[in-house]
Amino acid sequence: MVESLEMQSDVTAGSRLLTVENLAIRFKNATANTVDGISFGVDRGETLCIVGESGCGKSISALALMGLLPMPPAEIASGRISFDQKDLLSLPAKTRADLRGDRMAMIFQEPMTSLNPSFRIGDQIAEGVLRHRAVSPADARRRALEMLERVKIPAASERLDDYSHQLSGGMRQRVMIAMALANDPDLLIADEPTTALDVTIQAQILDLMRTLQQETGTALIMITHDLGVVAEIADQVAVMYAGKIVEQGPVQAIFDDPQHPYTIGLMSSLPSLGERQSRLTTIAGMVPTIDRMPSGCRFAPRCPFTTVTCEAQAPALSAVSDRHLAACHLAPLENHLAEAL
Amino acid sequence: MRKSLLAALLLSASTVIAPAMAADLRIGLQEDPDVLDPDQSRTFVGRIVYASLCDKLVDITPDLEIVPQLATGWSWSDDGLTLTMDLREDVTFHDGTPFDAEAVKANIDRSQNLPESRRKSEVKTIQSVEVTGPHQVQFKLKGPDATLLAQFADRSGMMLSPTAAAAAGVDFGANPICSGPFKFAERIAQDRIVLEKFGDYWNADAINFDKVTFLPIPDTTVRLANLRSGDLDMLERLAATDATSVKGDDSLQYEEAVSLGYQGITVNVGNGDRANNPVGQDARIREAFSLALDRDAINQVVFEGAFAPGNQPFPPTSPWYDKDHPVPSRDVEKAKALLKEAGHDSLDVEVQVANNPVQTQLMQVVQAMAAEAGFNVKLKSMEFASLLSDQSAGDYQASQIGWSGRVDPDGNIHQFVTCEGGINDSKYCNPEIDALLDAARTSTDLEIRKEKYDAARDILNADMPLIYLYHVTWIWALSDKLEGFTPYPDGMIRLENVKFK
Amino acid sequence: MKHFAQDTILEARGLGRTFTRGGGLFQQRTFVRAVDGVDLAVRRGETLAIVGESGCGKSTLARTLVRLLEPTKGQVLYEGNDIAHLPARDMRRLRKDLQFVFQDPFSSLNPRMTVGAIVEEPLTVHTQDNKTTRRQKVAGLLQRVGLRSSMADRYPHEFSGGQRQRIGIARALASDPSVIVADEPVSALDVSVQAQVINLLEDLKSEFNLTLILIAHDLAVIRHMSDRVAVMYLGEVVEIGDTETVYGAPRHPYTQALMRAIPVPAPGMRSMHADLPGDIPSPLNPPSGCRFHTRCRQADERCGIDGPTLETTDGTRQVACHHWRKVTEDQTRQKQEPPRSVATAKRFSLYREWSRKKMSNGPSSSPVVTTTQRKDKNA
Amino acid sequence: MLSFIARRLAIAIPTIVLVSVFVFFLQKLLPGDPALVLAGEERDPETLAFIREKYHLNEPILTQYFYWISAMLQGDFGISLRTNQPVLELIADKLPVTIQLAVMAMFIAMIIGIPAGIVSAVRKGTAVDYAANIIALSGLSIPNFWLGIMLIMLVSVNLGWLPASGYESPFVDPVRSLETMIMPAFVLGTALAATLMRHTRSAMLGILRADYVRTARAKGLRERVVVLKHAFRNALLPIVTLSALLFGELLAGAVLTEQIFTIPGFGKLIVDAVFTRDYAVVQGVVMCTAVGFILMNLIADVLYFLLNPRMRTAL
Amino acid sequence: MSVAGDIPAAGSKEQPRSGNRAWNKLKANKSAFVGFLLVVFFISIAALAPLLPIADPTATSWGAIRNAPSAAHWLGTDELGRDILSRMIWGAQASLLAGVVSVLIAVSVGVPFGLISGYFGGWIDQIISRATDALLATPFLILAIALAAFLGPSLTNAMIAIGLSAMPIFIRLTRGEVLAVKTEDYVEGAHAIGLPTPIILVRYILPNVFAPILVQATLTIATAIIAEASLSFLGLGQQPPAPSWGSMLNVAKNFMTQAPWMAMWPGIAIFLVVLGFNLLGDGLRDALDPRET
Repeated sequence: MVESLEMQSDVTAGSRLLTVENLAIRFKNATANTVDGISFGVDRGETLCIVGESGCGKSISALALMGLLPMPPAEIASGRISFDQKDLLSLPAKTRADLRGDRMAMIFQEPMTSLNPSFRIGDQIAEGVLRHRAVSPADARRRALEMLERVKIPAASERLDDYSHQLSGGMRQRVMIAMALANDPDLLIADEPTTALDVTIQAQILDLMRTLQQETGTALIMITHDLGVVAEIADQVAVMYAGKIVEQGPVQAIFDDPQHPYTIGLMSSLPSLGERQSRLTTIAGMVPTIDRMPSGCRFAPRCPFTTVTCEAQAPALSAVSDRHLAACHLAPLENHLAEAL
Repeated sequence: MRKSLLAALLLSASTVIAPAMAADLRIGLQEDPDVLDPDQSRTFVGRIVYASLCDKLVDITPDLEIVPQLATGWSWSDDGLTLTMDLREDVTFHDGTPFDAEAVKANIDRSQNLPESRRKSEVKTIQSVEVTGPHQVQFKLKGPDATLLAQFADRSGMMLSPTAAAAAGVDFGANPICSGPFKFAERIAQDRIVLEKFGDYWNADAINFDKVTFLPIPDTTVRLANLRSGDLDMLERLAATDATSVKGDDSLQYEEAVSLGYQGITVNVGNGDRANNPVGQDARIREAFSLALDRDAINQVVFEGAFAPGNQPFPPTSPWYDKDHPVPSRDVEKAKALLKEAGHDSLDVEVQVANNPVQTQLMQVVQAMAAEAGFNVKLKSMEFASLLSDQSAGDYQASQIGWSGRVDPDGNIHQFVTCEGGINDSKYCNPEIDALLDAARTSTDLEIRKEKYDAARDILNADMPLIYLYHVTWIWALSDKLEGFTPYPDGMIRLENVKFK
Repeated sequence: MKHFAQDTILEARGLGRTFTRGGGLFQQRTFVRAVDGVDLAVRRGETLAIVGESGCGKSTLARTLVRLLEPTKGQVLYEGNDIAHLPARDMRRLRKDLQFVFQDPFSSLNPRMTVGAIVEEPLTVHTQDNKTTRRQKVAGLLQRVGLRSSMADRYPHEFSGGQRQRIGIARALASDPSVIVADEPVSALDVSVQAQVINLLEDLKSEFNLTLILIAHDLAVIRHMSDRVAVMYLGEVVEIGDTETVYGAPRHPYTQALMRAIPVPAPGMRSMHADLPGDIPSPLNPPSGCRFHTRCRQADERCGIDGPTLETTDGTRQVACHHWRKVTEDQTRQKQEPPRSVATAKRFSLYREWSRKKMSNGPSSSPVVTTTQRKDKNA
Repeated sequence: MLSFIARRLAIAIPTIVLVSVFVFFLQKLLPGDPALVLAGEERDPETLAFIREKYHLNEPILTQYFYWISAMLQGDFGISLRTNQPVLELIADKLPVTIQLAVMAMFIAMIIGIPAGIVSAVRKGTAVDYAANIIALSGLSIPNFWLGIMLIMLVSVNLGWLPASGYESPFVDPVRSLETMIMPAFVLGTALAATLMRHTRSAMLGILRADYVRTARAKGLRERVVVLKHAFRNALLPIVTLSALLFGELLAGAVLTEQIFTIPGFGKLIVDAVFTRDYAVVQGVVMCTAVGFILMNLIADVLYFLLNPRMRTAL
Repeated sequence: MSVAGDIPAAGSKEQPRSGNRAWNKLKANKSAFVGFLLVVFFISIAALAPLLPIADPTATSWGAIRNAPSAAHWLGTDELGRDILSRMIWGAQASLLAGVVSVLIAVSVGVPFGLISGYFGGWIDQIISRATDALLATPFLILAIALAAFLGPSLTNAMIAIGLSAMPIFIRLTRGEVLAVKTEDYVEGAHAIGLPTPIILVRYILPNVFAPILVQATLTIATAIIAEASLSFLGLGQQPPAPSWGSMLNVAKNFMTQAPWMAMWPGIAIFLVVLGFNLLGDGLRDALDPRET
């Protein structure tokens, strides 16, 4: 696996597809930004996983990338999103819609509800093709069939005229993937695509996504809360907490050398499949709500290592090593805390 | 001239349609008539339709004189037990059946013997009908009956085609066949009754319409609006409160006639236990109640002065009215005195009233006036159907009710106050009155009859089982296009000689 | 490996629950055998996990065990007495001993009752305590699950998911039960909160000498919490045994596939090829014979005709597969994260130490915690 | 499908039987002796007795019910006590009128209510939404009969644009028919439009939040297509079902409107019949409206069935 | 020891109770607040009618019949010279009473039936449901007219008639809500702790179906006020001389041309009070909806 990923990076290396700079999203009447100045980039063919617990702003960021964030009540408070050298936020809505489903596509968490129950799935796939390509309906339908076959739906030609409720959850997610990839997008955003699925089906879908990504060279942003999924599919990882990216870097670095106390806490909270621990280490407290957002480091109230500085000043995301960034005043911990102890 | 919007557009689009051809008359009625069978029907409004549909043996003049219609002449035997009638010879029914003496016999037989007949009481004095010639009949009576001719001027005198009646039986009303100026075309319940001109009518020259449509429109405002917009050519029973506005409208004509009927308060004086109360038992209290009312003011307040205040079963304009007992003017002091005399300073009275706006308005005025004399009137408003059954069962103290009126005075009084009177809900019983009224109905001498009625009035005015209040005035509003309409006190619409200008 | 007193506290014998669907307007009447002939013995004091994918009947089994659902066949023995056919009144009395914790912390608490009233209710029903005593007990229970007793006057919607789950646990504890059935108690929670609740459950279990029946789909959680595990597939138990044995060397092909599919939070640990093809068949129309045979690589003709029953293989482990002998154990390997670098390991231990320290010092807002003796299981 | 309808009908039968019981006993409880009303002003005792005999009015109520229901089962609805017309004939006369009124009202309601509901859902929280809601609530709050009276005053009496009352069959004189019906249809339609608007709005609001609408947007579809195709297609299901139910209510609900505009439909027939104690008509018409209502419920179910692929493909 | 990790950091700040929360949401909802004000306004004038310096609503004056609005009679006089303003104010009593009492009747009869039908199911549900269907299939106003005619025209009887006619709505609504609530985990939880059925019905089911019933009741008050007006309009409601808006309209329609104000005011008043209840009901629906925050 590692080999194949490297091979792929070679092919497309250095070609930046998407850059997000200092993106902040705020909801009407909120006292703090829900997403607070996040920056990251995705290269062509690369997989970025954004990981975090519910309410950390990862899904909202993804919707903002797609231009699907309902505005109002949400608004982009600041930042830049450039996609393929285009400044997305300054594009007129129509032009953004032209990109959507064509150059950038998205799939969602709930395969059960993400397909329109009133239309046949073939038509739903073909619709996106017709919207963006000058093809005949028959060609679009042919493309839909081809896509269903690519996502390995058995008896695809018969399934073309099915309604979504006739499919299982896994099959629906395959259809969603087919729909998203029908126009060969440069970027696919997947928002918790496997969370609602059973573990064996989850493995199938992840497998499929990876295979298709290798075939098409599509860049992938995967939103997830599941570190297992991250470990399996990511090239790059961004860990989000309370609207901020707290740590960011290549997957290996994040897992082997986590820097931010939140990342460490998250990993500690997971029951191990290895040796049985007597107790799980936890992260105390809970995620702050938007109206009680701490002014300094947003993780400070829950962090075991909080200092006065942490409460006063939000740490910037700074490099720990090449491409590995962490937003902690005390990173790396062992250096700072050795003295404190 | 108001025209409906779309119709106006249509008219302007097409060329002018010959206005002369529009000999269709549209009449707005206050209610939907009941069954269109003169032997079975019972509503006032039905009679308005019959006036154009069914000729009667005799008719009345606006002055209530009996005049020939299908009968050309008649004579009474000296004993008053035989009425010989000569019949018109040029009459056929709408179905072509000729009208003759046999037809009359058959009709009387039907009125007497059809189980569903509502006419039985009206013709019950007839012993038999003898056909004395092709166009002459003799009515043999069980006893003298002065009211008979007047009955023949109404539904009992309406002649139905005997063939049709025999064939249809009780369902005659679905397709009534008479001999009137118009024949039945169609009926859509609650919507319209359409009559068409009967070509072979004996008096066809006097008829100027090809078609008459009766449209029941209960709401007076809407009925008037339809007249104003030209959707109706005339309407009956204009609300008294609209009289001024119609009189002031140049495009409308106003016609009125004081009716034969009356409105009043029937007091339960002997109908079961509920009669056992001061009002039911003490005539002085009833008189006090009557004196507490200002009948003119009632007329002004409720009917804008359009109706006729009254204190007898006949309106003051009627020849039968007893001028010795004029409409009393209000005397609250005397009313109080009478009440005191009867042992009361104040008294509770429950009066039931039909729950329509006009009658309740009337009774609220009465309530306010009576209060000043010490009567604490409680109104019990109820649906007409319930009111009737309570009244008939004696489950009431006093009841506001009226009578549509009959041509013969007997019809307005006999059955209400004689001991065995069919509609004597008051259950007033006085042998003296019975004697007087029986005598009045058997004599054909008008003078004698008048004397008897006056004598009865003297007693009844003192006993006062019914407190008469006023007499409805029939009001018609007509388009100014019409001419030749004559108002009759019976409220009918006779279309002879009525025409568009 | 821990050994418990070997007496059985709760036992299912041939337990089955069939749902009748339709017969309504739109459907033909259909029968779903959500649980079909399950034999299961729960030992006193153990944690037994029931695992399986959605629709396998694990929740139905859990409910049927404590008769929240009426079984349609078979028996449930509690302390040797059949409770499946107990009169409703007697069953109500027995509920003191058999408690349930629900999955969804948002819907399992009556939104119109205060938290105090919710926790108090089992005391009202099952004890003779007076109001004051009950109030005191409620306060103690709330503190025990990590809430402040002053929170008793609040309503459930004022609490976070983790707190609600604590309230649900407090309610279950109130009547001093001997068995708690927890249906996916942590699956609706975020990872960090999930760990808190898992710890709480484990503490309480030892403190109150509970027997815990745990329904879950998260294999890592089960691995962490349970002593024995029963794997279900389409209404049937396919494998049951000590957790270590089942995880270490699963025998049933389905268990094996399940184990292989577990995502491991370490890059490159899971085999990237999903080896269990196809979908779970509809429980409306389960396959004949072995219900797993449509997806099983080992399946032969016999599997389609003849359903296997649970056989004891080694020790106490039971497997329902005709071919368990052929299925080699070494196909699966113990999943384990790779060892951490020294610096990283230090960071993790620092985190653990500092967390513990911070908590025992207590944040300013933390309640006065009753210090209860805790028996460390593995100590 | 057929078996579904059959099952649905099987449920309707006990309902109809119960309606018949309600209707019969309820109006038997009505005070007032119909014989008195029917006998005419004179109330001749012989006639009274005859009428009581003829219409079984003096027999035990259960016997009367038995007479009625057994005749009904043979298709004999009896005759109007008032006009002697067969009730079935009356119903046949009035039904088209009421249906025409209901259809027109429904049409008006739909062309106002549905677009307004869509717009206000799409523009949720804006002035447009606010205004549409207030107007809809006003439409619901205006007493029908008062609006009718006011319109007659304004449009017919003062402006003289439209006839104040009456009815003409569209097959005889379509223009006149439209003229007479447009006002009452409007009066009925306003309240319905409000109901439809509110339901459309809430259905659309729910659906616009649905994941598949987001999916449609993610495909880059134009907002118009997203709203009108993806969202509205799904909102149609509850809207059509509701419309069928509303239509069923309209059949019986036009009581006062028909009264005010003097439209010879079911509503007027039944109110007049109640007041004149025309038992056979009350029974016949209420049974008929109830069956109509139940039928529309059935149609609503069938439409739900036909429009919903989930149901359709379940067979 | 797992300590109260996830207690809100600022635990001192008390969160509002659910009742307060609903009230705050209601206040924040402008249109609902307008509705609330309208309802309060009409309720207070109805309640204060005896204290207000207005003419006797039944005092007739033959000299001032159907006078147009003037300084003496702000809203004009009616067909008996009575002051319309004071009749409007006293009439508010009848309308509001009719609305509220009839809904109370409908709720107190309908909700228990709905509870029983929904909770127990089976044949009892079948019977109640079929009877409800049958009542619903009978046109509301016809049912009300027939009942009112049966009981005899009076305000009380109109309220009973409207209440009974509106009852099936509440049976059906309650039944549906109970069916939904019945499957909630917390009801299963109530079984799990061994609560007896009556307690489950009263403490678990009823409070949780209360909100939609309250909303429906508020909206039904609006319907009932119109129904009372309709019955009075047909002469089956409030009896003379006591005023009610519907009976005022009943009379007024005869004087549409001569005295249009007689019909204007009661119509507007009905409209406003019904609008008030509708707005309030809508607002309550939003405020009590746990999903809308």
